[in-house]
Amino acid sequence: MAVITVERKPLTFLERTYLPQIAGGLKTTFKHLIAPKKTLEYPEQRPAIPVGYRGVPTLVKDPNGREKCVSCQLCEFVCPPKAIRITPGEIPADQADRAHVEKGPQAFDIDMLRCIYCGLCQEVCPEEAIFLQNQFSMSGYTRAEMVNHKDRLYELGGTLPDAHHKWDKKKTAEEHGNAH
Amino acid sequence: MAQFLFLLFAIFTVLCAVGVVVNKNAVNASICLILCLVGVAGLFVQLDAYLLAFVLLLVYAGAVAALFLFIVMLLDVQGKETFGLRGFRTIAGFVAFALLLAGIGSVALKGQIVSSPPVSVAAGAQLKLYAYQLFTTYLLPVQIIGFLLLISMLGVIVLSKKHEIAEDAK
Amino acid sequence: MIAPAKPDLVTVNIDGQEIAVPKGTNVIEAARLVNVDVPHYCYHPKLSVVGNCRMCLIEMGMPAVDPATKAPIMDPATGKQKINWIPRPQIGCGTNVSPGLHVKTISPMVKDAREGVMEFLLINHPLDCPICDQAGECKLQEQATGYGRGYSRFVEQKNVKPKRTQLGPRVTLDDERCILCSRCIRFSKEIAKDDVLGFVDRGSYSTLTCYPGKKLENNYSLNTVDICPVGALTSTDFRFKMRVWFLKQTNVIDTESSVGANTVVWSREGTIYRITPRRNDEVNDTWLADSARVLYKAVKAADRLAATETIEALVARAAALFKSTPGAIAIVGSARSTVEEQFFTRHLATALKASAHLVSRVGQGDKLLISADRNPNVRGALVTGLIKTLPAQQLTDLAAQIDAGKIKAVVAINEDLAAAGLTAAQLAKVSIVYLGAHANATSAAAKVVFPTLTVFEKSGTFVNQQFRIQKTLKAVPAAAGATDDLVVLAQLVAAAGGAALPAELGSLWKVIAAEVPALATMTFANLPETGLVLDATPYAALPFVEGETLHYKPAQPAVAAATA
Amino acid sequence: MFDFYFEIPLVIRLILQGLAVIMVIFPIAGACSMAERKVAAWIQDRPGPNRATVPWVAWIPFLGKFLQRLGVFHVMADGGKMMFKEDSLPGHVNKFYFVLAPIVAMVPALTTVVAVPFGAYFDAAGKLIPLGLAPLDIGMLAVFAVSSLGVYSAILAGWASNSKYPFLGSVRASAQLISYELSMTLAVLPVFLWVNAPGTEGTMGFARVVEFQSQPGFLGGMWFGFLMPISAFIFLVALFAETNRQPFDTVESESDLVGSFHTEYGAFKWGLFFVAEYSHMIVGSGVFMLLFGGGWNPLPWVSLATAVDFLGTFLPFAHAPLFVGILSIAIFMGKVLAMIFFFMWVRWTLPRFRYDQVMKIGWQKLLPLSIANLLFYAIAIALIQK
Repeated sequence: MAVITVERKPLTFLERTYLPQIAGGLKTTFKHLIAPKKTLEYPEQRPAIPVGYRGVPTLVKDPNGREKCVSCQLCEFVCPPKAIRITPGEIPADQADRAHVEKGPQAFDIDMLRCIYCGLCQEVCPEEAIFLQNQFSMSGYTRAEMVNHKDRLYELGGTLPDAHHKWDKKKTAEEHGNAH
Repeated sequence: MAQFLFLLFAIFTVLCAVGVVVNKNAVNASICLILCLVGVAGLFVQLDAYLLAFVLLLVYAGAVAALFLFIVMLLDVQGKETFGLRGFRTIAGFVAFALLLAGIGSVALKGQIVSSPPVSVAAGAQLKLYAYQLFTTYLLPVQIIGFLLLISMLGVIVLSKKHEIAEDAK
Repeated sequence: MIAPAKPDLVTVNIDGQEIAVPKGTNVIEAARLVNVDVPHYCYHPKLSVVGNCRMCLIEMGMPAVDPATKAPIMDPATGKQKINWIPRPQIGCGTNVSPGLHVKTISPMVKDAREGVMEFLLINHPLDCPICDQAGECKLQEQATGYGRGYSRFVEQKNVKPKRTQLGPRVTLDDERCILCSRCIRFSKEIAKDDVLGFVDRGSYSTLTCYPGKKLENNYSLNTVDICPVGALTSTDFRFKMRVWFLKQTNVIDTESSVGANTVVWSREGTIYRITPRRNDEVNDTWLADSARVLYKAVKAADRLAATETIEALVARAAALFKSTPGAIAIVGSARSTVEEQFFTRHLATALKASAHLVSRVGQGDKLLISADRNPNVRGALVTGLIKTLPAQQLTDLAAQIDAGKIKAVVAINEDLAAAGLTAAQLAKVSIVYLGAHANATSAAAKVVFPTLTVFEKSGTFVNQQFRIQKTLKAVPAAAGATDDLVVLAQLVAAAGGAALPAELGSLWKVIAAEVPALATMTFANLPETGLVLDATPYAALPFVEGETLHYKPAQPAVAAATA
Repeated sequence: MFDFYFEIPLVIRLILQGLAVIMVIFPIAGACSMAERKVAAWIQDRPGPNRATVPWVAWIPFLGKFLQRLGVFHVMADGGKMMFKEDSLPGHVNKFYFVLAPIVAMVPALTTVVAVPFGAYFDAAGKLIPLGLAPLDIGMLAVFAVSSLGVYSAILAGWASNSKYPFLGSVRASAQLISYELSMTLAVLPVFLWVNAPGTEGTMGFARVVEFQSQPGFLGGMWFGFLMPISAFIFLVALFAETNRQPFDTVESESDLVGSFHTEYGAFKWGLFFVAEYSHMIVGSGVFMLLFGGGWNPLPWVSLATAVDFLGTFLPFAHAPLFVGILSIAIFMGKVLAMIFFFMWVRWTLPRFRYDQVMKIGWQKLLPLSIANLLFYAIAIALIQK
């Protein structure tokens, strides 16, 4: 590669005194001094959360109020800072309303002191059970408070009004399908 | 009141001066020197010699002593156990002290200090007078001192640059 | 370079690579030798071949010869002998090599065949990988990724089958996931000799089930879970406990009996979740008894001992005890300890001038992977010189000496003296120093108790019934309050006035190699994965109790039968 | 009316006067810290600190909210914090000098005020009497002399902290202060040459300089800032350097020196450094305004006397000494505060000079310029006054 030497333009005397530049700078800053403020005053004013915002990770329920998570632990696996900790558990067969799901989280903890809001858990979730939602402000007085347990995660997450119910389909198939 | 202030500053100055001599820590000694200068300035103020007082502060306390302190701190000079009666330095010290005593004594015995005439010149006039004298009556000494300072400055420059020149010569 | 074909070797060409393999090898195994993967489900190297999954389809052909003259027909284009390719794909598992056989595992036809098979297999598969325990080690997942077409054309409703059938006390069946490979059926029939499984119904309704009135409850039932290529058969114990990709695998030796089966311990963050067999064709093939898979529960057992004092304080108390009873100390070592611990025990016995006793355990052998000798390391004690003769089942000698007042103190290492025949009165008469992981009558009666480790928390070696020395590695960190047996023993030896012994295995093995002639050339690090067979001839005269097991035949008629 | 005041013994009167000045300087220094944050915020398009409030004041309908938005109560909050937070003393420092340094910073900063007059009134004879603690005829020298002692605080703090960054910072600080003192001194000399015309009574006091700028006539009413722009400019630049203000705050230089000589300081001791810096700014601004900005004269060519006469046309009490005194102080303080705003404005406009640039500007640019300036005015004054 050819090296092109660019000659630096010599400074004029005025430029070397810095004075015109300083005056220009002072003018600019003075304009800002009297310009309207651009700050969002946070607790009173809230920012508009854009679509696709990655806030606090939460667990969602399906429209029937059932937990969607089947504790496959893929989020736990993929989580870069290892913030997620799941204790899987078996769902007894007598819980008919759980359709065909045999497995669900006994405990589901997300350590918000570790979470980096990367959204990989949401990306990887095969059941669409974990979502990073609009909540962006997490605070607590103790370390323990900063760990979101399952109840809190569902409380934060709410219900996802989706129409895709994989396990219901399986149940329908079992009841009306081609079982012989 | 004036008596009290004089005593205050005089004792302060003497104590600080003693501190300069006896302090083994060079930093403490430098600080004592500065305080001593401040005390002397205070004494000058009491004599209505404001100009002297502030010139003393400006030149010695503000600049010269600052450099002293600075160098002492930079070199991190540790107080060494050299405080003792031995060697040529001690003799020189005693001789100097004796000369000083003799000087003070000769002046004091004449009784000039006791009857110093009250300063009656207006302060403003004094400043201008002082400047006027410097540039008329004492012009030669001022010029000579200025010349000496110039030479010493050049000497410092030459001395500190010598090494570099020698290297360039190679 | 091809080695000159020996009489029992045949040369085959797999994807252009020539290799000489023993006669009778099938194409899958031959391909494995040249690092060519032939996907398969139903084929298992240790089971009979049925060829029902059709996944291992390959293209094969033989060099063309003129039928009349038997002269090779040359291909003018390449100048080589022409190959007559069979126009339809063949199964690799059911095809044994023959001289000059040519195999193509990468060809459009093979690719199409594999994609077709995968699509069929997935038609009724529930795809519930998120809740399936096999996920992560599932052949269906792997091969669907590797050889599947990536999408399904099946739009109809899938079959629905029972999802939690209990086949036996330890095995749960999810019928939907079953791909009908029949490995489990063949295992039960051929290896476990407990023919309880079979298919019922036909076509897409085929279902794996037990014969009426029977259960899959033999001691090898969990091997069906291991060999199940999909998530159909799951271990009830491990079911839904942890995803396999979180688990760390550590090579360990089964201490259940003198067979010394090789195992893999799967743990996460200091908790063991399951134990599976590790293939060692000289010891246990790919099998493991169910009873060996629950041994890990001892690690987190409620009766684990934990120290309330520092190890130094305990050693000081033991040393004081040794000093107060000079010449009247007995040592009860253990045939369940590792070779290294037995070596230390020998040193302790020498230092204390004490006699060393061992306790024998004998049970019923099942001629497979459980031998009659339930101690994993009797031969280790022989090799290290801790004992000269085989141990007795009861400590009658020791009991007599205690009654006679000759023995004032007993060091019991990993052995419950009460279980070995000492009465409570006898235990009360002596001062006991106990080393062990769990609480028992001896630890309760002991003056000094050193909580030590289970086999899963330490590394070491065991010598099995074939005089095969095998190493076991530390799977999980030591439990709180427990100290490595070697550390405790080394300090006790030092306290008793013996030689300073290193508790770290690398340096310890230098000492062992110097002192034990049979192990002179060995180091711990260089011990092969499959173990190393030691010279058994010095001990040929000893009446070992074992009967026959999978890969072991006793030299003399089994004594076990008599004792049992 | 105020005769009783002059009956109080002189010493007590002086102490009262001194306290009064300190009572003004301290809150202004505190308010300056707040103003700094507010000006910074406004220049950066932010509202700035506006949260702290006092319950009862907040209930005042309009004013309470306004004061809160202005951040007035943050001054108190900051001050309270400064007073009450733990005043830690690092273990490795030279404790005596470490504690001494902030005091040494405060003393010269407050002492210089003595020589600075801040207002004036007319006595019965119509003679202008300056308001100040000590009407020294060498006021300028006194300010220079005492403020030059301020360098010791930096030296001592840096050395006593026994840590690398503070020490480097103190080295820089003292070199910078000593370097710019020269140009500063040379820059003000033309003013005094002009004032001390031959035949007049010689002085270096500020009152005389202001008086000179209050004379009728074109040159008399012209402030020295217009008459000697180069001097004013050099003095201003040197003032920025002497007070360690941006763009010359290489001393503080948090990006490379963490916080320089006050890195190891916190709480009240650090607060003293802070107040000292603002006191320097206030005194420096005052001196600048006295020398080049007409002192307490409201406008160029409009002297205080003219203004008072004008006000007298509709305010009966305009000639009362008390009113004139307050008016002059207000005018002077207004100018000083405007200067301080300028300091802040520059701070948020200009980036910091590199240290070598600071030295280069000081020795190679400013010093020759000030010498040339001095020569030019000496010759010019000699020619004019001939």
